[in-house]
Amino acid sequence: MKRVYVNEEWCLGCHLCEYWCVFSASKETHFPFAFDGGAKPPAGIRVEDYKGINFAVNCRHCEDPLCLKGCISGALSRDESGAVCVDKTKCVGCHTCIAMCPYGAIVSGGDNMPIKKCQLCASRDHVPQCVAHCPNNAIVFEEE
Amino acid sequence: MKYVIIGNGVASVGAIEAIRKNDKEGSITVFTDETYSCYGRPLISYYLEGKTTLDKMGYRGENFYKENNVSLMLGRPVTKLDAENKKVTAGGKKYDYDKLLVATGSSPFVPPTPGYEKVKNKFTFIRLSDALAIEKKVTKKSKVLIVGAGLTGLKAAEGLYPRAGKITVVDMADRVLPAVMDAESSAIIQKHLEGKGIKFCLNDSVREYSETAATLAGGAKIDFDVLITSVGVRPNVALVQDAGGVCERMTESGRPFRGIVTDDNQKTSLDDVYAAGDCTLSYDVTIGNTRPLAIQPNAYLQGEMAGNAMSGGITFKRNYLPVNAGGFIGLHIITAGSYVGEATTVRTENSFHRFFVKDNRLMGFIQIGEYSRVGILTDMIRKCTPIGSVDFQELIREPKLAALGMDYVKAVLNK
Amino acid sequence: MDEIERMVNEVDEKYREGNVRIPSGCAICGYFSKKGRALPAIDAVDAMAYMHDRSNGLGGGFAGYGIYPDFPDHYAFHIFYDNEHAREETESFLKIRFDISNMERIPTKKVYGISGAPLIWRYFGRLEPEVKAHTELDEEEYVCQTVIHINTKIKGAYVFSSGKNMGVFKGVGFPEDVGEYYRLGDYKGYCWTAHGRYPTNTPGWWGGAHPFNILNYTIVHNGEISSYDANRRFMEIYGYKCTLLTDTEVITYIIDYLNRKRKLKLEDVAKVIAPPFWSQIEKMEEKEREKLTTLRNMYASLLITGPFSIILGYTGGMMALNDRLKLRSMVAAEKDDVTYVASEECAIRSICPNPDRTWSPAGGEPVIVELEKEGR
Amino acid sequence: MIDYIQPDYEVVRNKDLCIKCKVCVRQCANEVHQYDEKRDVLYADNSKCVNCHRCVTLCPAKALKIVKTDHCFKPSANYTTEIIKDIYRQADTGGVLLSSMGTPKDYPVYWDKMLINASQVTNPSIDPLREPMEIKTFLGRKPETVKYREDGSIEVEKFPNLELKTPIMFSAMSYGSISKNAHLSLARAAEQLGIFYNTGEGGLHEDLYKYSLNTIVQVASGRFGVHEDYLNAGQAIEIKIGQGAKPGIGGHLPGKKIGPEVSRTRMIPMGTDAISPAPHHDIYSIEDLRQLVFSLKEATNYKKPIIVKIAAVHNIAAIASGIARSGADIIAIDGIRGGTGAAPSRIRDNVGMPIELALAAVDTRLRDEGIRNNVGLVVAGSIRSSADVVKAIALGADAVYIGTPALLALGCHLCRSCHAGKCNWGIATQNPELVRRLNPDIGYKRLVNLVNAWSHEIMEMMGGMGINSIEALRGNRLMLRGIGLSEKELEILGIKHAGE
Repeated sequence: MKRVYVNEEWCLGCHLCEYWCVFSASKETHFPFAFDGGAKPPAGIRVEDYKGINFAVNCRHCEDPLCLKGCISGALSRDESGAVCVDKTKCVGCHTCIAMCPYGAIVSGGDNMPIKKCQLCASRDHVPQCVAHCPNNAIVFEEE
Repeated sequence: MKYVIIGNGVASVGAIEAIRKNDKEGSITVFTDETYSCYGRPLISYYLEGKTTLDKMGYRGENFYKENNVSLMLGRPVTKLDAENKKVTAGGKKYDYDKLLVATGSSPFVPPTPGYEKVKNKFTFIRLSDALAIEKKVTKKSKVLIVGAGLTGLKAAEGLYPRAGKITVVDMADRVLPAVMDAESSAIIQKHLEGKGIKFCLNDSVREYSETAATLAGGAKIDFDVLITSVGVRPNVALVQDAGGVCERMTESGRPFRGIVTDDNQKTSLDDVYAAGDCTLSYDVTIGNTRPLAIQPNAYLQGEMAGNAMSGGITFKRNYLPVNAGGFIGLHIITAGSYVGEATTVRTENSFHRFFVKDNRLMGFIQIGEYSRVGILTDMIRKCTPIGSVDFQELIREPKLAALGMDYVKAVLNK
Repeated sequence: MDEIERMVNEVDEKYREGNVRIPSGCAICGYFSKKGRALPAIDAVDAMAYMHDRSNGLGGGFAGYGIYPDFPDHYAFHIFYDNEHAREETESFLKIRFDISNMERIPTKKVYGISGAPLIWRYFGRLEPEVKAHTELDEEEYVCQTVIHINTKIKGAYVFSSGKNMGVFKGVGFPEDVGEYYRLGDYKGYCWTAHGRYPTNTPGWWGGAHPFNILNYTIVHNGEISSYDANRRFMEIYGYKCTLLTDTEVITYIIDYLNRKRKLKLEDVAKVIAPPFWSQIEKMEEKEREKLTTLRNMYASLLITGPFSIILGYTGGMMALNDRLKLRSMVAAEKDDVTYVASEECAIRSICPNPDRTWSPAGGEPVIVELEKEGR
Repeated sequence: MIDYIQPDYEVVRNKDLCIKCKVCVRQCANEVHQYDEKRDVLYADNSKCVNCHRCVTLCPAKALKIVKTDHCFKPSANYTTEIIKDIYRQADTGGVLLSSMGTPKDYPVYWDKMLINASQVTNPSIDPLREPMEIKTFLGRKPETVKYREDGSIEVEKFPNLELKTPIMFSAMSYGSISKNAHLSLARAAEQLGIFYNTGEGGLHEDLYKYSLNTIVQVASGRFGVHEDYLNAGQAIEIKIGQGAKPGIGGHLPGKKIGPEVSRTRMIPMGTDAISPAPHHDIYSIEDLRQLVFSLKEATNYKKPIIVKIAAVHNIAAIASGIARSGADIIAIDGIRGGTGAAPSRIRDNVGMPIELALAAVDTRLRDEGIRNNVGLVVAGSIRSSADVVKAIALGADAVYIGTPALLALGCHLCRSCHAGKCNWGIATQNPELVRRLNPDIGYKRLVNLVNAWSHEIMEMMGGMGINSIEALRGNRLMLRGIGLSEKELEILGIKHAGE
């Protein structure tokens, strides 16, 4: 399976991945529309900034996905490509997955809202948008 | 190979998914007294609340049983287990098995109280059938009495909040969520719920019921239209117990059994009989011993482990721990582990975070309100990560992988 | 000279070889007896007639080897003169530098289709021993310098053949007419090469017709080389003056430079002019690879690209070579001791109906034939 | 003090598009973009903008553009805005004006005044997709004569040559003037392409020794980083006499760019200015050059070709002739439009001559003197495209050096502010935070792409001319025709006018 990997050496902390993630998940066709009001909605990827080191973290689509196994509603499942995806119509926002994910890769979608996570942009594009728009190859999408 | 699974909860699904990874051929038969295919039990409060619907509640897709070639015997409870001859009896018929999984779950405990039998609209709150029955009886004018301020009781309160007129919660304990909160955090939840109009009678219990009222030990009288009892559950161990399987007895709490005893791979003391989920005990890494951990993530993981063990897949010792997450009318909590050792609290305007450290390990935490990436902390508890090896101050400020050290980050994120 | 004729001549002059770069497309043929038998020149004329359509009447010519058995050790100078004045000037220059044993007009006959012929003379000469003793140049270089001097310094004179026991016969017209004009039926030699020309941009000048000659080398060439200026500018480093601006001229100089001056074997000359591709060289066994790499590198600017087929005549041998992509047709054949090469197989079969074998030489693979025994 | 200088550029932010992601704030090392948290407003300080396009390029919403200001002085063709501003600047500081990269002045670009030939009918063009098309190039002195051994093999005098898979090399750019990641990108690209990059006068970082097979090491007047291992680390040694952008003067790398790694590599103390003298103080004449050439040959066992790089100046042909006789194997000539990491503006913009004229003059002179084959000829100084390469080779060059196009491939936007050391693209900077912006994994691929693309185009053009081997193009001036050139220019270039 192709996965998203991180080269922290090259991460610039520009946070563009987060914005492209939001845009990708929004299914909007015009970039700014995904950010109505200017506030950044939660993204499926997050750039860590710690003592001058930056890197992006998103779902590892683990072999042993504790989020999926802990999900109370069955909203999390693997798609054909192996990506762990959320069915937003089934998710009740209980946050058990957030409690279970060892990487902190799942974020709250807000009260009563489905959670957000990386879905490898399965429905939009072949290459995840965070990878496609990383200016410095700090995130790559490669076979294991 | 004939696999038989008793019970239709998520442990059962975990087992089916694991078995089918290893064995595409063997027959799988699932017996259940319920008439629905698997759903997440905690969803029933969300159902009442209107956050989900019956058609969305299926734990797996419509064709799950068909795709996995499983015979699902709905409404067919198993009444007897003959471990010696490897047979189970259901609906008067006997069925052979080669490997059996007992995933019978637990049943609500209703304390014997005078007058309870007189109550017309009385319910427990554990199954979808409970929710569907309650739904019919509750209207905007209903007064609802909930006995039990634990997770189930409060989730019931949340579920009914938009539907009912008045909700009162009674509990013997002096605080809400006594099993998953400490006193200070309990108070935050209680205050929040009281702010929403829910009434609490704590440190008290029902002395006697009439048809539409309860008289409390403290003397108060509470009128209700609908009574929900949710003081706790008892593991369903009878089948295994009767067949001679070892179950752990618990004397001091009054419960006859804490659960079916299994090894790390969920095997019971009976040959070819496995058990998983609420009817069993789990190894709680934060106490270093087994105990009942009736939470859904564990049920799935144990079912999966059992399924692997039954079908020759990979098995290993999992570290389990209590993890609870959920909202109470807009206020979310996530808790994990045990609340032992030194507590550190970080409060902000919108959050209350408390961490428990003992023996250079994070043992547990309580997070209320806003939080992020707490799974990183759960993982530390699960893995017994030494506090000294991480930037703990940063972690409790805001969980991040970098605070666990770049070696770890590279190991998990780099190719 | 009336005004119109003067203007026409001016135009002629403007587009004459040397004033304008002239690439050419043509017909060529050649044949060679390894036993040194005297082959009739008329076969070449006939063969060229078969490829009539490859020429356009603006130039044709022939070169024969072993044709002057009476003067085997004399340089045979064939010279065009525009007028008697040029002849007088040239002859007085020649006489100072050579001991002229014989001089005559080259016999010609009137032929329909051939007009505007210059005065055509030939001289058989040897180096004055005195001169030989005094010059710093070796003999061949001395001859070359003489030719270059006449061609560049004496107006109206043009030496078009200057080897020993060989001669070039060329002019403006179809090659078969040129052959008839020069009465080639009267000549025999062990080797003949011929050329019919299809230039696109010149009125034609007798001196510009082919074969091109320097000393004993003659070249007939069909093609238009795209490396021309790279080759020319390299040759000019070594003192060659490419006055005609033709491909044939520069190819002749390259061969003269590599074979005569640098003493490269002809097969190696072929590998410089039309080397194998690097990709082929890389696959060769080490010795060969090193050799070809060295040659390609050191004589890089002598690589000729663009389409060409050439026949080189030299004393005692003949070499035919195609460009390395074989962008021009060239067929070879053998019958007994005679090797034939021509642009088209029909030309060969017109004079040798049943060859022992015919083949199409690969690009860059020279066909070299030489006299079997002493006879050079 | 009054600041007389008004901003050259204005940042235009389209508020309808801006999503306030602040990537512009985070990415501008010049601190042009600012965010006011209280007002939730993004704003720009135009005076700091160098028009490097980092913000514009990274803005995900495409909400930014940089425009030339229309604020103006009273128009004058004589006292232009640039002249006036330069005078203000010098009146402010009393200093020499510095600039970077190639001159922006409007000197004739002869490449654009020469047209390339193609085959039609009389000979065929060659399709590089179907036929081999050879662009492999050897650089160095060629032997003239061959001796045959008994076994038919040949014996020639051996001279060290550089072998290039395509006649393009990366110009000298020192570690110090550009970042380590830029150097790494160049080195890796050279390796992949089978060509060479050039260390410039900055020594060779230890991490780059592994690219030795594709390295040319430079020895310049400051002798920075020169030691025995260094000399032997490359495949050729280049003696830098001059640079097209600043003929006649040395170099100056400010102390703030001399961090620990640059210091170690250059073998100079940290934080001190690295000043290369104007001349080599051991070369005051052509005989001295010969001594240095042979010293270096001696130091490297006569295994490496020696390149002598000079700036194109008025007497270039005679100078090149002298160098060709000095024992040098390759002459590199850099024209006035060549780039630099820092040069006095007046020098950059006024000294030297266009490379096309220098090349034509040198090639002609070396041929006239019969010594063209004694040296390889490499030209530099604004080779901007494959067409320029083809024209340079047709004029007589063996190969070209490219500097600016290589930097452009790496992300350079020609803001010409290298000397400030705050290159937002991670190229002309030593600030680790900025250097990190140039990931060599990306950089080298872009360079490889660029050179491969040019090579393809070179082959296409060669095929069009009916040439399938680069050596047949070299010096093939008949393949060029001038357009709009004077008789004199045509004469120097040695080409005819179009239509002739």
